Amino acid sequence: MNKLNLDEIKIASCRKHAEGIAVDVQNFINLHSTVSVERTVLRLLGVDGVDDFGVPIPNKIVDDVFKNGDITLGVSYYIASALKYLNNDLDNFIKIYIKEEKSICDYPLVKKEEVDKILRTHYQEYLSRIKNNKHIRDSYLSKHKRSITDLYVIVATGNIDEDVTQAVAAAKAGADIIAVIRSTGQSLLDYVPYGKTTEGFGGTFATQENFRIMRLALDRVSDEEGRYIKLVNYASGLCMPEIAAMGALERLDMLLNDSMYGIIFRDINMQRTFVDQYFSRLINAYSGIIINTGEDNYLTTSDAVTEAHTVLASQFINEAFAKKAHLDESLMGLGHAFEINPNVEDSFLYELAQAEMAREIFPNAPLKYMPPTKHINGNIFRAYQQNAMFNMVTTLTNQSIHLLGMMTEAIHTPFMSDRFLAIKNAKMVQTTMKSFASEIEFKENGIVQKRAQSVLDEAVDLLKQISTEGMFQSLENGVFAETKRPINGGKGLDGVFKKSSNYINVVSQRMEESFNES
Amino acid sequence: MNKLNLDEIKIASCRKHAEGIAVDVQNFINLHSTVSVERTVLRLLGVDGVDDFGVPIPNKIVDDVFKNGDITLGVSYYIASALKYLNNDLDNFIKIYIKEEKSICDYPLVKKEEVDKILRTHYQEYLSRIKNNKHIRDSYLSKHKRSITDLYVIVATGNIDEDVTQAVAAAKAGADIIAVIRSTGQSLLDYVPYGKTTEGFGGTFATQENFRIMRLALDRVSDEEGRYIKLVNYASGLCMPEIAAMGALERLDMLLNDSMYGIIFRDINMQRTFVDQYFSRLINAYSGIIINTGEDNYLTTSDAVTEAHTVLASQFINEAFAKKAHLDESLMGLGHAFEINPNVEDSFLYELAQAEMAREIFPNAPLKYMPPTKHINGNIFRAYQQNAMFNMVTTLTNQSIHLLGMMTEAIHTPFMSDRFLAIKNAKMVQTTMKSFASEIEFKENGIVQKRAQSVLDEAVDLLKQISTEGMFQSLENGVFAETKRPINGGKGLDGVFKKSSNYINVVSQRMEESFNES
Amino acid sequence: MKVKPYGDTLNDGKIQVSFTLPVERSQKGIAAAKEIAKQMGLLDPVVVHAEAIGDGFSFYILYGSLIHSVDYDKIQVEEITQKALSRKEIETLIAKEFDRGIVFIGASTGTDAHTVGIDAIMNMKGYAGHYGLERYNGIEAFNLGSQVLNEEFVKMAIDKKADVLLISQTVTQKDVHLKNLVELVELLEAEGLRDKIILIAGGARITHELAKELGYDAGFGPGNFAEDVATFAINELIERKQ
Amino acid sequence: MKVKPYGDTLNDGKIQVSFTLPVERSQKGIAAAKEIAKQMGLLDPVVVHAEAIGDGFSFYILYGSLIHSVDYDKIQVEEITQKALSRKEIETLIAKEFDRGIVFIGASTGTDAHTVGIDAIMNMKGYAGHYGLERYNGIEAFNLGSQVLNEEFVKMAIDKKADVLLISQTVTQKDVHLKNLVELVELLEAEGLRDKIILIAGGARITHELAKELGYDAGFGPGNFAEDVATFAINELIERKQ
Ligand code: B12
Ligand code: B12
Ligand SMILES: Cc1ncc(COP(=O)(O)O)c(C=O)c1O
Ligand SMILES: Cc1ncc(COP(=O)(O)O)c(C=O)c1O
Repeated sequence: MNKLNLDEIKIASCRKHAEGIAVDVQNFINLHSTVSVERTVLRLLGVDGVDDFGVPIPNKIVDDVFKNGDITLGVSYYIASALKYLNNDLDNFIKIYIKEEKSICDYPLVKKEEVDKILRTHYQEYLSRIKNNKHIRDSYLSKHKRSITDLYVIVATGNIDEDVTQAVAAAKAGADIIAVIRSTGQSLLDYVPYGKTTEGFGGTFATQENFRIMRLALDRVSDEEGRYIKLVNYASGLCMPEIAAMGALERLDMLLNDSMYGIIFRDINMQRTFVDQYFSRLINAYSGIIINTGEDNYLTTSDAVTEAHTVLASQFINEAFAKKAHLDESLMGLGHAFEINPNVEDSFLYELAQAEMAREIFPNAPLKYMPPTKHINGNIFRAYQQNAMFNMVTTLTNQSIHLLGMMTEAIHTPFMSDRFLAIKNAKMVQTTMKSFASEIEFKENGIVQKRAQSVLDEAVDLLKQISTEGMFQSLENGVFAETKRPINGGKGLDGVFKKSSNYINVVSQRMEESFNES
Repeated sequence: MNKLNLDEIKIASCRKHAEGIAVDVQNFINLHSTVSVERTVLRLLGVDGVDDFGVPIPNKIVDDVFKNGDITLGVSYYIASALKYLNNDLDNFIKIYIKEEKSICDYPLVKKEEVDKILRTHYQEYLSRIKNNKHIRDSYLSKHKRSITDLYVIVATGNIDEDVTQAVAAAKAGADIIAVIRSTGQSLLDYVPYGKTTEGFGGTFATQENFRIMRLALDRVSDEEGRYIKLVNYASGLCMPEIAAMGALERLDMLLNDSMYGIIFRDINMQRTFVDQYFSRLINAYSGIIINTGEDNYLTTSDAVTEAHTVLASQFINEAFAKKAHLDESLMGLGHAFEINPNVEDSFLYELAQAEMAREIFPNAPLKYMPPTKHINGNIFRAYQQNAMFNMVTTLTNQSIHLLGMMTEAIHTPFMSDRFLAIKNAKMVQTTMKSFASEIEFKENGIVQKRAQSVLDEAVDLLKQISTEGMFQSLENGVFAETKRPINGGKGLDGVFKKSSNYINVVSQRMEESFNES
Repeated sequence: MKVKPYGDTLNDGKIQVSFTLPVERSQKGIAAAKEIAKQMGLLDPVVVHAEAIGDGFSFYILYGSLIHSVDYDKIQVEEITQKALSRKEIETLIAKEFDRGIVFIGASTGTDAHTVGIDAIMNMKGYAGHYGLERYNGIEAFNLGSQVLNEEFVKMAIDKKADVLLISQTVTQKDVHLKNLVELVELLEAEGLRDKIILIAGGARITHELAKELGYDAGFGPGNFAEDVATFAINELIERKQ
Repeated sequence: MKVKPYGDTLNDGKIQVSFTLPVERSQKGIAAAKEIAKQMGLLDPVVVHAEAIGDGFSFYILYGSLIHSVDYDKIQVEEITQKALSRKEIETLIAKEFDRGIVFIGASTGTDAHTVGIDAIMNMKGYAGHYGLERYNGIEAFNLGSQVLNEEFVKMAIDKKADVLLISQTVTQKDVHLKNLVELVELLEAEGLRDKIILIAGGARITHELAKELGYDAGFGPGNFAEDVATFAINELIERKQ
């Protein structure tokens, strides 16, 4: 695939700069942990449930250690200590912990060497459940025919039962991927709500039980339709690794998982979310969950013509981050978007150039391509056309994860009929233009080729600049989405801590090992 | 322009066969005239108006000659005779003719040599009015910037005043061409209604006064918008040449003008309409009016994949007919259409191939490209998308007369908003894909090239077959639109007659002369 | 069961509306659009799009929650409930019940020039994979084509001793089809023929309900093919025999 | 003047409607859709499209003639009628009327993370060719960004001695914006601040009418820019001085 005549040397140079940037951040990450990382460890040991005030036990324990113990050792120490004392009976420990007012720090602390030994059976149970999920997914995928492009739609009623109704209808109409949008504001919560929920705003709370309910419904449709319907949720936010763990346990297939999104669009502290991201991506890598990155969002605040290179630069960085977390290319759902103002002459050619460029630069990544949103207005007919043009670009450039545009994008979260019509729109393009991609060539040095080349040129420069200034400083300067975020600002910084030299995270340790084995 | 690698020899062979077919039919035409031709002569001499029963005077006179005189001489004889007797006072003649019950055949018949002399001042007045219209149009066109593709919309309220409202709004929204659809059934009337009308079904009666009213309104918008807004009406039918004459007098810019449409879709007798067509096209040629042919309609009854070649074959035949009537290539608005079922895989590529093929084979003709109609259903969103895809093909292949598809095609004649949205749809494609045509090349021997080549191959065969069997026989066999029409069936045959050796038609004579002069 | 429009939650009543108003696009126009929506029974209508589409005309798109609902259990439909037989079954039935061919005459009448619909029902090759009546053993099918005047049509019906008349009407602008369909019934009654034949209308905007209202025995819209019509007609003929 | 929707003829009342019903696609569903349309005041509604869109759900598109009309002359709009001044004019006005800088504080409040709207109004570079308030001489503009809790916002207002508060709300699902906007008014009243400041809301679904209802001084929707807001606010401040 080389329709654009892109310069391989420049692409390599982008990768080199991105790797430098990622190494730098990874050095920071390696020295730190967060409350969310620790809660995730607990979850993967089997700690779950809420106390009488609705506080999740993982939060209760980590806060407890934060206050009464030495969190820099990692929560593994403390839970191991408690379990040792209680004959390794986790259920009993939790029961006691909820009832009695006793701190987890009150149990005699075990030695470092003991921690993993005590916890092994616990995390192994959960990690094998995750591996088992991976096998189930793989067997589904190998059983059923797969398409180059998966159609992705969102459900967002706020009520998991209604979401199921919506999702099932969408799957039957032809959707391949269902994403359950979270309630607005959830990503700022420093805990994950518990249990089934039916009240959310512009989305449904991401809870493990909701994941389970939806997965069950989708498995049923998958069997009926003879297609594996993938399930997506959102990890980015203050609970990134916890949601990754829950997703792994409930066989989600994709997770929106991007620190940069959290930093820029949710004002989450960058130190916090970089550390969280590393662990969450490690879990995703372990579980075979595709991550979706959010560079597409940059173009909702920045101009899609002049700032297209920021998307590409960010994709390179996200690729480098992902590699550090052992994510295989096949799990890197790098994001980009169709967001140029349709009043711009030849904008379709620019979109085509940019999409083809992403496809050629990341040939093995399941690219996530986002529909027009910013330049959609209340004219639903116009929006339907814009979405058709977007669908065409996907068909012309073989995008992998194709997020369907809704004609009511500027109005409300999708109605069932909006989604149905969106699927039909994409299907019509896929049918009528089936072989279009292989039928056409772009003129040598034409508008399409030049556009892609110039975006690549600008990306090289930007990556070079970021690698010089460092990632933290660059975010402070607002290189992405024209949004500046201070290194010590935003939400969640108080949940970050420097690891002691004795720090243990039994789960990440085991996962890292497993990657080194294979 | 050679994106399709079409075989020039095959194209030439099509032209040769078509010329043979046209010569054959022209031989028949030359020997015949019709009541409508004769009425047209009267109109271009200045005979107009209706009697007290609403019968148009041209009809009254020609019927009179049919009954009481020798129509095979041509009506020119009779009107000349009457005028000579009445000192060349046409108004007076008409006044008398309406009042008194005297036949035009009662005036002493003049000699053949006298006819043209007597009538010259009369037809010269009207022919110079036509020439003047041509100049006005030319000066409008040279004054204002012109686009490669003209956007064409229809108005069809049945009421000329409402039509004006609709047309003005459409022009202001960006339409370049306004067609006033006729009331259903008008083409079967063997007379042209008279005066302003406000009651039609699915269209507005084509009358000279209605033409004038609309032309006036559009001239006003043309001035305001700095674009010449072209006006279209429909000639095909039993009054083909009369409407051509009226169109010429009221400065219409295009006329739907195709015998084959009348034969197949209106069941008009083929002898009648071939003769009528020749004279009407002569008038169009003289007036600089672009004809629109109707082969696009074939695909509403026939399959657009298997019968695409019938459209191409018919275009060649219509081109040959047009040449016989002295129409310049720049006035040949040959028709074709985007009518493939969108369920057909790669149908967009076929459409593209066919449209590009027409463009390359008739490089100087202002091709009329018709939107999807047959496979539009009541889903207005789906229709809006189909129209967007159609608009793309035009933008990719530089069609000239681009008839906009309506999202309510399967429902009603267009509302004002339907038309507005259709124009916006086309404009968005034109803007966003401005240079797309010149940016892409088709793969050598790919689906697009092969499709065009195979349609051309089939057209060669079909034309050869028609030239062997003859046009009349072929129509009896149903070669077009899968519709069979007997040579002596259909409407209007009783209005056809063999010309006497003394036959005179002063107008066609003068027009033929003028073409030979230039 | 009360039924309401559905957006994404049961009984949310969500609907979409669009229309043009003969006023300039303005705050006042938007308010008028909202006011109209309220009269339609929309709670909290939102004008999501307002655009000038010509001097003195503006186009509006609205969403809102409808207060109305229908009692679904009480909905009655004039519907042809017989399941269509297959061509073979119909042919067998005719052979069993009649010792003659059944005569169907069809046309697109009045000034209507649309033949694709009637052809779909009658012509040999049929439509969308359903063969037309011409291919049925035991049926004599005469397709007169389009623009057939009612008078001509009735004459043919008499000449051919038709059992079943099939009338296709596509153009509905200004209700021309109603006038034309009713006129045919009157002509047939005048000729004393109405009770002797089965009278069936069809077309894109024809429903069984409408056809019954106009005095026809049945009406068939899109999605119906030769089997449907033949099943109805043959069963009706058998019933009338008795 | 009575005003009715317009298709292609004055007062034809033509409108388009679409909705989903929680029933299977069937003749009964179509009849129910028609029945609902009749309740909305549609004369002769026609279901032009009916499609199954999920088990137990079907989608309908209808056209029909609305019987309702509005008296256009009687329509009242809560509208900001002042014509917006230019940036220069506003700056001159401030210089003339005040001997201090006017303090604007803006944010997208609650859990709302949409900043493009408030940025459009406030940021230096502005939007669609209209510079934002930060660029205005005589105006001190503080843009707090998004997800600002009402409590924080009020605190900032006090700290900075704000003259004008600008609140952007984009997410309107389940009416979260209403709750959030009203809460702010209550907080300001509790602090005794409400009368001391000019309170302005904005966003894609905010109208002046709605904002007034909620206790705001003004509301601005799409198509409004810094000039519009500044003109209103400065004039209001001048008025209140008197
Ligand atoms: C093809 C077509 C034409 C062709 C017709 C060719 C031909 N030989 O038939 C041509 C190009 C000639 C044409 C011309 C015109 N057309 Co036309 N045409 C169409 C089109 C695109 C498709 C119709 C069609 O073939 N459908 C496919 C068939 C299979 O469907 P169907 O007819 O519904 O038939 C099915 C059922 O209804 C049923 N059925 C039908 N008849 C019968 C009869 C019986 C007895 C039974 C049992 C069943 C049955 O069975 C069929 C199979 O399921 C429609 C738009 C659209 N997409 O619907 C416009 C449309 C029907 N045309 C329209 C108009 C206005 C015209 C013109 C009058 C325009 C003009 N003024 O010039 C002209 C003149 C025609 C006239 N006087 O009748 C309008 C009608 C508007 C209205 N509601 O009144 C439409 C809707 C387009 C529009 N939006 O303006 N047209
Ligand atoms: C960009 C965008 C985003 C970006 C925001 C980035 C950012 N930093 O702002 C991102 C990707 C982060 C995002 C996220 C979400 N979004 Co969002 N988003 C949009 C989008 C595409 C465009 C909004 C926009 O920027 N418009 C352009 C600006 C200039 O317009 P404006 O805000 O109307 O502003 C103008 C006027 O209103 C006025 N104005 C605005 N504010 C103010 C204030 C004052 C004081 C004044 C005077 C004037 C004023 O002036 C401006 C200029 O004229 C819309 C869809 C659409 N096309 O409208 C969805 C949309 C707004 N988002 C939506 C949703 C649901 C979300 C999420 C909640 C989804 C989720 N659950 O994950 C998330 C979370 C956000 C949250 N909690 O708030 C929904 C809202 C539905 C509803 N009606 O409630 C929409 C409509 C999409 C949809 N159909 O689902 N989104
Ligand atoms: C990478 C990424 N993560 C998460 C989200 C959603 O986050 P929230 O739930 O905070 O709206 C998005 C939204 O588009 C995203 O792109
Ligand atoms: C060539 C041609 N002439 C005439 C017409 C319209 O004819 P009528 O007025 O008979 O519907 C058409 C319709 O599409 C056409 O294609």
